[in-house]
Amino acid sequence: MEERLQTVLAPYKGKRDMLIPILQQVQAALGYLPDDAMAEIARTTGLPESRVYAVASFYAQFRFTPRGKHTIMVCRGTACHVRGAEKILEETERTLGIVEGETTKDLEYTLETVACIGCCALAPCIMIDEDVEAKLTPKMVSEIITGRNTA
Amino acid sequence: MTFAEIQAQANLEWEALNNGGRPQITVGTATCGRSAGAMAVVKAFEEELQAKGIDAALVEVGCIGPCYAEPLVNIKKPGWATVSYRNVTAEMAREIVAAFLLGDDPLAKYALGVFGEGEIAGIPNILSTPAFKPQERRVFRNCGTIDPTNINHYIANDGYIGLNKALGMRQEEVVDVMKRSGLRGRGGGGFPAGRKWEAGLKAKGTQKYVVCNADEGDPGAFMDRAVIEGDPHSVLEGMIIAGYTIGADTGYIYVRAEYPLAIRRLERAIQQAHEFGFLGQNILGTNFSFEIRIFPGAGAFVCGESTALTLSIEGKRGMPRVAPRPRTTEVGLYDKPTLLNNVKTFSSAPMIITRGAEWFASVGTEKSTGTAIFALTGKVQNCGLIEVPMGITLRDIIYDIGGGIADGGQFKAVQTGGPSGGCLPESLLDTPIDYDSLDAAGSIMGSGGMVVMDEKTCMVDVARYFLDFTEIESCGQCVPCRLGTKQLLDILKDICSGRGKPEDMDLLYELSHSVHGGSVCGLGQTAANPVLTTLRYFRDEYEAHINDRCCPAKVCKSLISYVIDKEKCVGCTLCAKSCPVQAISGEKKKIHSIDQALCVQCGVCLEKCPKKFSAIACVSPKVKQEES
Amino acid sequence: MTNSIAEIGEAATILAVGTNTTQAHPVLALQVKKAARNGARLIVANPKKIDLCRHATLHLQHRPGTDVPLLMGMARVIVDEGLADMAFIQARCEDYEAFVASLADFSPERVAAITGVPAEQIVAAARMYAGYGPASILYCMGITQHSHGTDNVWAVSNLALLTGNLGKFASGVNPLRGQNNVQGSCDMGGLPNVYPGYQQVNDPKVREKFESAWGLSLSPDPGLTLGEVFDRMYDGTIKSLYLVGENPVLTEANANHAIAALKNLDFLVVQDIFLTETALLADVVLPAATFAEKDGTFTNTERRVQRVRQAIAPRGEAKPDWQIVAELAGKMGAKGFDFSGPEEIMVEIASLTPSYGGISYPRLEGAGLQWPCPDKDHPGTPTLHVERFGTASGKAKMIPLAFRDADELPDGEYPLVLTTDRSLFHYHSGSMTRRVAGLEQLNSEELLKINPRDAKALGLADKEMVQVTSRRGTMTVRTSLSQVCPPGLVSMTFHFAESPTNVLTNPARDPVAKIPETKVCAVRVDKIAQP
Amino acid sequence: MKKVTLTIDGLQLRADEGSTVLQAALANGLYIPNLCNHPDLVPAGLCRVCVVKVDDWKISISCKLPVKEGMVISTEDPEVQRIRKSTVELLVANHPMTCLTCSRDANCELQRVASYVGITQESLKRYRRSVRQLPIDSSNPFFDIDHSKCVLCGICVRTCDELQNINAIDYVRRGVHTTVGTLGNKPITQSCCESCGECVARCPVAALAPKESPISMREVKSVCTYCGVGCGILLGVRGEKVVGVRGDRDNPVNRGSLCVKGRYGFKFINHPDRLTTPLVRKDGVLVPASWDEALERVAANFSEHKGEQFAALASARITNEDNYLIQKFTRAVMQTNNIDHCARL
Repeated sequence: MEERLQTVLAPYKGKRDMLIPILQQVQAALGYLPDDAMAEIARTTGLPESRVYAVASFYAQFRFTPRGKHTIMVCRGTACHVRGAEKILEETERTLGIVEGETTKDLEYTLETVACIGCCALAPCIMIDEDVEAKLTPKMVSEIITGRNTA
Repeated sequence: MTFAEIQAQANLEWEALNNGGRPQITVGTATCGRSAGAMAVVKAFEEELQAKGIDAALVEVGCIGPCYAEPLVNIKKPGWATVSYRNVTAEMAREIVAAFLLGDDPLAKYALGVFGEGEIAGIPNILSTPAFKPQERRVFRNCGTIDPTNINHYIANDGYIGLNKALGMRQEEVVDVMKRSGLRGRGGGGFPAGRKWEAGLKAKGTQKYVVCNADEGDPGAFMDRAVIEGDPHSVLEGMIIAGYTIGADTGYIYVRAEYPLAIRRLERAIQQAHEFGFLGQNILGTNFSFEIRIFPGAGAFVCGESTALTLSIEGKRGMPRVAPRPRTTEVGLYDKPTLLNNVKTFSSAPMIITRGAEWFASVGTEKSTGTAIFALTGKVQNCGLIEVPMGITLRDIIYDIGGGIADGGQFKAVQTGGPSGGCLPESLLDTPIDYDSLDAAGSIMGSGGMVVMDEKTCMVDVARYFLDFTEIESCGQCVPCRLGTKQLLDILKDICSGRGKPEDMDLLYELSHSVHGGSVCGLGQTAANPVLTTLRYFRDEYEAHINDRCCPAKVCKSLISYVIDKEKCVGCTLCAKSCPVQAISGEKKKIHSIDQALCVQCGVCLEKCPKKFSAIACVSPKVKQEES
Repeated sequence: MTNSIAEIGEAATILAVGTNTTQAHPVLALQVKKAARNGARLIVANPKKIDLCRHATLHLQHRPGTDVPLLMGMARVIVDEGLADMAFIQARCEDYEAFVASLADFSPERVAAITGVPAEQIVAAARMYAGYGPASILYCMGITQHSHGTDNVWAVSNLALLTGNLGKFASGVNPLRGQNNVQGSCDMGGLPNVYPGYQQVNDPKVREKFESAWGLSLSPDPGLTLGEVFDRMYDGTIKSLYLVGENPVLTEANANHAIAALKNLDFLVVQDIFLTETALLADVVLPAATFAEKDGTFTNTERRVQRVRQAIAPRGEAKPDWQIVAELAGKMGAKGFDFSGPEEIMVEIASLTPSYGGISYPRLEGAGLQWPCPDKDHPGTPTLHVERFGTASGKAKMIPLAFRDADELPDGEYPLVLTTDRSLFHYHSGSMTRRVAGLEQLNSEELLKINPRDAKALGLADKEMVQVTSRRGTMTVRTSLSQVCPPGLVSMTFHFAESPTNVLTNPARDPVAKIPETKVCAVRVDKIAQP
Repeated sequence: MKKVTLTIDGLQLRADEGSTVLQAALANGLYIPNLCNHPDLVPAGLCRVCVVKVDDWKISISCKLPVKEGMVISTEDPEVQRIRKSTVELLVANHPMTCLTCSRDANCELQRVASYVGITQESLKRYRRSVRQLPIDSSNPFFDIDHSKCVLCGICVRTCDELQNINAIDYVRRGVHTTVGTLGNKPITQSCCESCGECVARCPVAALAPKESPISMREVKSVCTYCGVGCGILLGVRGEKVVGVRGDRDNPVNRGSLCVKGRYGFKFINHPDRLTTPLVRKDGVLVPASWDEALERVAANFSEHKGEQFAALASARITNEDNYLIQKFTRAVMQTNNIDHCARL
């Protein structure tokens, strides 16, 4: 982890205003933002440790616990909501056996909700990593997930 | 190269593509197209053309608009009108190649319509269909028709003419044109763009910035993404013109990290603009230099607020600056004068400069000129992005362009403006779309989300939904927004779960006004709009929830029960098998029953019960155990 | 201090050399940080990466004991680049030419070689200090506790004079006094060579004044300084010692020598509030009252005389020090000690001490007074040397200097340099702070700050007990791996009796100020063999 | 300083140009309720409790509103009152009702504004109560951090930033989940906190509260006994015990600021280890003795060692008067200049 972190941070010595891009790159490299990584970011940029965490914890993108191999994002956009996103989320939680924000024990899936994927016309939909599954019913969700696992 | 030479070159390429005597296949591969399976379609076409040895141009384009028809494929065969195919699958792609490209059968059954010169029997001209007739494609001028990754396509379609022209004008002249065009900020606030540019120009300071707000956070709005994915150069050109006008040397595009494709398209476009001399040092031989940087937003709705957005670029918490404070045009990014506009505002600028203020103002209303873009979604037939002249009524949009309510449902409400907007009822369907009329009705234009709701939508639940959103997205710095949205949400949750109290409606009203009057920023000040408008237009639903513990739309779980109609049930056991909590008992060929104590109201049984029986019903208020 | 504390916050440039301000003077440090926050240039010159560096524009991390070349190097740049304030120098300084001549040896390159500070940083610092006034210099023990501490101080004042940064608002030379009333005890003549107000004991006129005031004859010979006193105790010349509110067993450099000296006395009287490590050696221990139990005055580092007021009665039979002394003098049949209280003592002080001439208790209500305050109408003096300097000629001497390295340098046997500092949470020998449970919890033991690279080379882990040895003694302490110390340098405080740092330190004294070199000595750090 | 005239609730008053409406009002003894305002800090305008109506049309907060000549301010306007009331009601609805056991009871800014805007049990009943449940951080020996009582005025965060420049704490997360915390919400003692207690001293409620806060009967103005800065302090006294220390805001040296030693390091005064009687060595051991006995022994010995056989070491801790007498004693009585002290250490 140390080396990966150092390579990411190398170009940013003293660059306080680059904090958010730095956090994004560190998370991309490590999968999440461990405390000691944030402390290192503070040392590199010259920002107070508390400030680094203050900023990181403000934005939805940043995670402070390890993530699953795959991320399932259930869209909670208005269009999806009026077309039953709640039920989609419940079914997903039921199928994975975890609730929003959690990661499955086998570290396969992390389940999140997102304000809007922007596929409102194809509501309700979820995003598995970069692929969007559109016009879903609860039934389809369980099929998709179980299908991925058996495949 | 001079600009003329650049144009000549681009036109050559464009001509070759369009009238080169070979068929041209364009597939919409923006995010919405992709999620509908466009990439598979592209692949199918590639393979098929290969296999059949057909020489045709296969072009990926942006979003054309009618998402309901995605994946959308246009085929321009020499001598034929361009045919638009809807909901194309890989299978259909192969069929079309065989029938239309090899043979001469355009397969009318798959066609959405034709456009361009010529007609084809049995296929309507798209522009004459009610769905397109009222539309006026300006901001979307290139979306779905050009390859967004190819700058020459943009240039060949009047691209960068505006910039070239502007660089020949005095800064004050550009401001004047923008002012006369009457363009108002497309971010939702509707502040006159020309006046903002003027303020940016007059602001003192050698270092100034231009910032494009592409942090499209409204759930239910995705037109900014469509513009960037389909026509990125129009945004860049607008920003460069703005930079020249106010005297800035750097521009930032703040775009959501959730829009990976949009970011890739922008990066490509910026690189090309550099190669062609539209960005960088001494643009087009003038002494004006300009750079554009992309800033991927890290996910905070409040960063749509200009001061929060600039602070976020500085690497800080996106907490809006507290008024009284100077305008962003005076103290903005890094405390320097900053011109901040929305994607659509910037992409409108080039054509205003190119075609003139009068042309732009020729459509729309007096106070709201030009076109409006909406993401028409929800319970409507034709979901998608639409661009219409300001002043058109909600009814025209929903019933003509939208093709009416989906699944034969009943119209109940239309929500505009996202979480800051409001829900308007049937009685206001003839409200014309413009900033002021929507304000008057208690909603806002906002960033252009338009969600149609039918009788199966619970308005209390909708209010709860939006408050749930604003509570999560509140930055938390000021008390009225942080605790006010929470209190409103807690009350609405109670009402939705049958714990509402008669005095709650007054408290909701009172709090809503305090949150409006007390909050620091626009997010907080408008957070209660969904509550206020639903209270105002759908009070009866609140009363039903509170007084009768009944959810008329049968949405609020705590107030509904699923019951089996003894007369209709044939004991097919499908429901029992599918019930995730084994709440349904009954043997084969015997009437089933639902144990209300176990039922979690997931509705799977209703979904599973064959239509021919439709023995399961959802009722509200809840039924007692023995009744079921 | 030539300036007031509040002026520091207004400086445009601050050079903080040999002061770990946030730890040793936390509230004064607020002014430094305030200035930096408001855009002032803060130059920190310190061998260690101290907390203040977080706020610094520039950190000159020079090798311990090389302050003279560092500061003279800056002076050289200032002269070479024509940044000196010639008008000020002509009007108010002497010996400029001799001083400039001595700069020959201090080219940035040579200084860089000696100090380890890159030449361009020395140039940058010089330009900052000379270029952006008002500029203020802060220094502390890091300058004075050296075998050539006086040279260090001269180097500091040279720099200030050279740029005319003296005798102006927010512009001056500001030594930060370590203890609450160290300024006052000096002012009061708690020194072997001067009476109150720095009046020389060997000046006949002065002596006559005191003889007539006190009604007896006085010795014309300056006495011995602290370190010399211990030497004379050690060799038996001094037989009897009256020791008030001090704990030399922990605070003296080369403590073992100090302890031997104390044990060699015929008679030791210790007057303190606790039974300190030193008091344990006494023949008579006299219980004193704390600051909360008596009236009086303290004089702070900005020369502000302020009232201390009795809040509670002394514990048990404890008495204020002045009262004990008065009663002792009485027992010895002396006259002139029957005071009704501190206020009356201050009347006598004012009558004999020109700089305190205008000071009286009524006038100290409120904000106190900054000396010099010669008469009862004088408002006090926030900034010193505005018109003239306190020399015969009224002009300030610029002093030619040469580089002298520390008395003891690291070698094969003792490869590391040990320097001492202070903890924010403790005070001096800890007799007070270590009896405050909360402070003890926040910092409960001595830690040897050592660079991770050195620790690795020695195979030491963090928080490992190790043995530290110098030519004079040895002690055990826990390590603390930290980037604060550069490789080759280790650092400890001296607050903890159980790990007495000063058994290691070097007593080599500055010839003039007689201050031991507690900031530099050579040590060896050894793993403790696990049984 | 140029003055401007403005009217607040019909009262005409003069205020320094460049000051805010809130400052002007408070300076003229006119209370406008406020929570997140502190004279030492840049106004933040977050609590919204200080809202006023400007020139009968515009709602604004008064803590960031610069005074203007002829300005007319109303703090009693119905709209203002409604916003202010709901805002405070919201705060109270999310605040624990444990005043009786709270160290800030009767000295609490939230209580003050609540009673000022007239919060009643009835009006509160309508609200959904919820108090944040987070563990109390009691890692620091001198103060506790109780997030459930925090009103997020940000005074502590701004104190640690603007005044101390330490930045041990900052806002964490956002929205209703916002708290004040350290990196990873670790205990405060694992941060760079210097325990100066400046935030504790400024907290308007008991979110940051001293572990011990005995009520002192009187305060005595004095000077800190630690470093040479000489901060002005107020010793809180109860009977014959020093029970607390406060920074003296009127003192030009520290303007009320203190460090961890100055604020919390006073317990040595009443420590049981204090010497309470003279001790005299008899047969090799120190045993208690009377003052007479002790002083006579000292006098007897000193009389035999006058001159160069004697030396005195004065102290940098004791008063000027103490030091003066010691050097006078040494020079006049003991007839030597062998006097020094640890000025050099």
